Amino acid sequence: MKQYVLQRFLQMIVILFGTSFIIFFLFAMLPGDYIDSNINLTPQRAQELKALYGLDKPVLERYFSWLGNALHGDFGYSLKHQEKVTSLLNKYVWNSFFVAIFALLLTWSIALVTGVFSAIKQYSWFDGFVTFFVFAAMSFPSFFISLLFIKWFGVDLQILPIGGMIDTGSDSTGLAYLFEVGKHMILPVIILTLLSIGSLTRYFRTGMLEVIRQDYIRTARAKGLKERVVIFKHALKNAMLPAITLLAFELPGLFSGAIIMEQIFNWPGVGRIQLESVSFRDYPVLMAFTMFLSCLTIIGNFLADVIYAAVDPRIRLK
Amino acid sequence: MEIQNTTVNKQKNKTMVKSPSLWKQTYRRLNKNKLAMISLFFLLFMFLLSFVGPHFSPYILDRTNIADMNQAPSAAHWLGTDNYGRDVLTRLMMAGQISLTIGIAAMFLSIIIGSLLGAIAGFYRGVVDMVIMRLADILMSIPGLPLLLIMGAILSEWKVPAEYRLYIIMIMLSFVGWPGLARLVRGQILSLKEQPFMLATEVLGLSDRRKILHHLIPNTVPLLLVVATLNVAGSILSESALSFLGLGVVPPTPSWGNMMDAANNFMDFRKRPWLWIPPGTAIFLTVVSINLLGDGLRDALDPKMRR
Amino acid sequence: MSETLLEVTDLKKYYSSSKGMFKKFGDAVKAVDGVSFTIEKGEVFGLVGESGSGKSTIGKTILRLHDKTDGEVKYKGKDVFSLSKKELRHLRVETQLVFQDPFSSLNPRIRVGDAIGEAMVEHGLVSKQEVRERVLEVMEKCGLSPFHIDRYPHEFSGGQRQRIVIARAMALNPEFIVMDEPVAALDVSIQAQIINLFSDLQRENGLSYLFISHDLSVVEHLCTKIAIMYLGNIVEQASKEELFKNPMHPYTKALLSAVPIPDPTAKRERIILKGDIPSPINPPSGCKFRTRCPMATDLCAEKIPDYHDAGGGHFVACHYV
Amino acid sequence: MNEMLLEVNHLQTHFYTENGVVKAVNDVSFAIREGETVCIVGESGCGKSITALSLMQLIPENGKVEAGEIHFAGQDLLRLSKKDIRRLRGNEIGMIFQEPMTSLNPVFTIGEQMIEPLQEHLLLSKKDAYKKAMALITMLGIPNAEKIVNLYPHELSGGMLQRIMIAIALSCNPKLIIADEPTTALDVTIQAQILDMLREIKQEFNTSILLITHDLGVVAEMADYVVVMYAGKVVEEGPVLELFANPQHPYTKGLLKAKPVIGERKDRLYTIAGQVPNLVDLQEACYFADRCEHAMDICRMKQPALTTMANGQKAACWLYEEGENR
Repeated sequence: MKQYVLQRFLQMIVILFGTSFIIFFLFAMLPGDYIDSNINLTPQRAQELKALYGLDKPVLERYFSWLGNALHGDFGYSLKHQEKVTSLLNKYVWNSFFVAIFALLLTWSIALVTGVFSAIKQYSWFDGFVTFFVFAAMSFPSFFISLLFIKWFGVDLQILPIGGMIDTGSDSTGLAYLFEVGKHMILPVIILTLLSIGSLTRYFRTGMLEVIRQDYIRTARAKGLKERVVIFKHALKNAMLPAITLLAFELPGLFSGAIIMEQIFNWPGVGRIQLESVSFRDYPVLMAFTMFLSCLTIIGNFLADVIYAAVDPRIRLK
Repeated sequence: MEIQNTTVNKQKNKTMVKSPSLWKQTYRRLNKNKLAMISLFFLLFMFLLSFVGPHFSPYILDRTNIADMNQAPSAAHWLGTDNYGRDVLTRLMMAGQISLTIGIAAMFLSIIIGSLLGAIAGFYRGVVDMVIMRLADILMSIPGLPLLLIMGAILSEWKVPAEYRLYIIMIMLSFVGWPGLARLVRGQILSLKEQPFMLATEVLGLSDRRKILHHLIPNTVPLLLVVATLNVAGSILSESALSFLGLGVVPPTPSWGNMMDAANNFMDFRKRPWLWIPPGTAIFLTVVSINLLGDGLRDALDPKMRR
Repeated sequence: MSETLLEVTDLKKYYSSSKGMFKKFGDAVKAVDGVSFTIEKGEVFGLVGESGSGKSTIGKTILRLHDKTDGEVKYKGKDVFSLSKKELRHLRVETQLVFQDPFSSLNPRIRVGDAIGEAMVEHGLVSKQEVRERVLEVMEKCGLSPFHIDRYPHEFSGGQRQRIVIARAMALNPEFIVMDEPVAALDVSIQAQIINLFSDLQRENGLSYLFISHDLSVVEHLCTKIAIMYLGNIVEQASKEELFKNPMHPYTKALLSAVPIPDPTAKRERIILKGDIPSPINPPSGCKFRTRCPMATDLCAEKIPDYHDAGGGHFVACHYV
Repeated sequence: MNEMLLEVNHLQTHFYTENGVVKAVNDVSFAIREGETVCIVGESGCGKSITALSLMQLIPENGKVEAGEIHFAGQDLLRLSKKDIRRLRGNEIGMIFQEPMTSLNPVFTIGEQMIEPLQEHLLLSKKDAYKKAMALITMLGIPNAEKIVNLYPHELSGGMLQRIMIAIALSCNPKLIIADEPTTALDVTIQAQILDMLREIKQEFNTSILLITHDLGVVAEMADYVVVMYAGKVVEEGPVLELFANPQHPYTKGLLKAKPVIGERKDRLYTIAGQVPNLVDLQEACYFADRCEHAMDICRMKQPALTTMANGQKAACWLYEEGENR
């Protein structure tokens, strides 16, 4: 078991470096940079600035210098916001995190309940409804559903605020502030939940269906256990084991911010910063942020394997 | 010496009839699935609407005419007109052409790259397998949308003319799509190679070429077909998201995605829903039909594949 | 004396059980741990053993379906593991393998006729035009009706599929067939049909079989020479009459007494072995059977019994016999 | 003779598949007395396992017990409420299945799975249940029970797991044990151990056993009374000695002759031609007609009833319809 973890850890390191190289290489392909987009600079002033930021050195060299300071925690300097990238991200990432964590909790609880029950009551009207709902949720373009919800709840019914984190111009603090942000968060959370609930429900449903057909479920029934115990103790634990690893895959999603949702709701999250830095060609931010997300994904994969090995006795004791 | 079906059964004794090809049997099973058939017909309708529809529409795509700007849906303009006076329905049909073509083209590219690399990794194992799979791991660890954003930015940097932009978007989508596919195909090849009937091809002394063409690929095609269908749905969604953010298909070429950014200015959004609701609905209905068709196809092809 | 078709000397096959980069050889699974036997032309050699005895591994290794760890396999005097590519192709025509599970040994997506005829065309034994003719002929010989030729495997029962697998092997008219538990998955009435088919084919074409099974009653009916295996080694080997009339190794005796006889009146001295089959990763020291053997002594734990001829070609590996 | 424990009359269990209704169990009747071992023998697809599962009403999703009565200790199981049937399972009737490796839940320890019926039916506390479980394990001849109780199923061998299944089935001292091909997946020497254990249990607890198998050797070793099934119907039944000495139905005769037996030298095995008919929409006929040497016209038109012979054996065959003994 320890040997498996070690091996996976080494693999993770290799992938981390590979990813960082490819991301950096992608950026190097971008002709021009923040300085070029600033047209009122004289050519040779621009040249000086580039030298200052080391943008004129060959790609490989720039990669290693970037890697060098990245390992020391210095991810470069946001040219647009004139502040360190890490502090910039730190300011905005938590706004995205709150929405994402609520959406995660909502998605997982609903998906678990609907998935499990639609598997138990297969071919019932409930199962039919859930299957239809799953297909619809998986097929909705994220921006379309956001716009529709804003139209229905924000514009037509006017019961929910539709933009920003707080009402424009309000300076409420403490509890009132929290309450206000909560109101503003309702629509984004619902939309994020709807977007991710489809595949997760289907995953739980298929998992349960497969487990219910196993021999040990028949043995449990043959032992005279209550149907409730058979389903929620024997079947559920087996169906949930692989699901735990899925939790680890959600890790990047918590911090990546929903770019489109934040754009439509102009929610001051890290997703908008990302979009903004694309149009302003503020590459250090984009570079650092994409690298940050990739690391989270890789760590997520690694955690998923380790958790699964620890949780499933068949692997843990090998 | 041996009767296929004993007289005890009511079924008549099948003589020299050639049993229908597996594909016919699959189609027959698919036919029984009403939902999948409805989706199939809807998709055909969408194709006709997008590729044939524009010829029947009285309005030429790009001709702006300020006179009838921003008209609500009327007899003349079934879906009204936009703020350049262009007929929304015609633009919707043209946009359909673009979005569907990109979706399918991106799928084909991903399938070709993915299954080729997956098959090579799965069949020849060793270093080749390690390299391809690590590359796939790396690409899959870069989150999809940010990667597309970056590539979209590269596109606008290089000031790529509109029509070439389409092809590059296809390449971008397949660049993000192929790793997942390669891993699926590799997994399928590995599990097939463990099957006794593949061991039999070794015992019979069949050549590698024959093993791959006659035994491995026919058994991988069902999975590929289902994955391809679902991949088209994914590509359409990604393309429309990119275009909505202005990084995918850029006006004047219409795409369901960029038609939606009409909703970005508040006036159009509140007053003229016919500008952005039809393209959104078109994407949704097309994608839902593709997903339903893909699911129906999976059951029809191989009931065991019910993942 | 008929000429020797196959000669296996001290064959070993170890699997390393630890996956991943740090392959250690210490805890290797000793699936086959030094096995020797010969098969004459026209003989049916029975290889009997319980799960984990390594009998299937031997079957696959002598056909060079995977590599060996040690020892030597000679087919018609030539070492199988040093054949050139061309010679190996020729070996593939002469030797065939029949599997245990009829449901997974046929490619589900090609018609039965193609499955049988494919190898013939590939090896150039017959032209594309006559292949259908030749396939019908082989199918007839294996008890399949002509109108089965264009059907798909999923349209057949287990017994019929096994006939198709046999027809596929017979199509190249081989001389030597390895059968890995060919009838274990079939019901008794179908099993009898297939066993009779094996005897007919052997008689008509002068075939030689390596018949691998865990069912002693089937082996007694079909085989001319029988070897009993336990945890990677042959513990006893003799002609059929000799082995059943005068079993010497305690494991063989226990095996014979454990097979249920369909006669309620049969009174038999019953030897019930205690304990389970040990794990092949670290088998017991000395004689591997000592942990379950009713007459095991300290000597058995110290020294590995040597595999000696107890008279008239009746080989046995036990200190006390 | 001790009185009747279980009586099954005209049991019908049907399955609803895409290509039609499959009459897996088609009007099956038999009885089990106290302390008696009854063997249902037949080839795959003859409905023997479905019969056993019907008794416990553990039929898979697309199946249903259509008709018939199952009298067990004075009550008809088919008329019992769901709760009562559940209280009976694992308590008065214990069950053992064919695949020990998959019959136990891989993510719970052996102990956790053994105490469940004890707590459910005998209302024992966790501590007492564990003590009883360990006692059961030791009683069945498995060493160091305290260690076994904390192991997971994948850490034990097939033979060991099957003994645990027997321990679970025995835990509430049931009147009847149903064993569905308990040794088919095991090696011959391990099978001998398990069969030996079942015989001891019968001696010690006077438990009746319903043994489902396809192996006539196992039937000869274990059975007091034998029921032979073919394509969902009972074709012959009778005490074990008479049935083996003088089989009546051509199918039983065929089975006995087709199986190679150690010591009996034959150069060609007797074979029953053809194969089991497709169970979907079967005609009114004797289902064995096409494979039977003595098939007469009547066999292809009408289904023979189960007639009782002079010595108490029963067979469903037109050869014996008039009651004389061929």
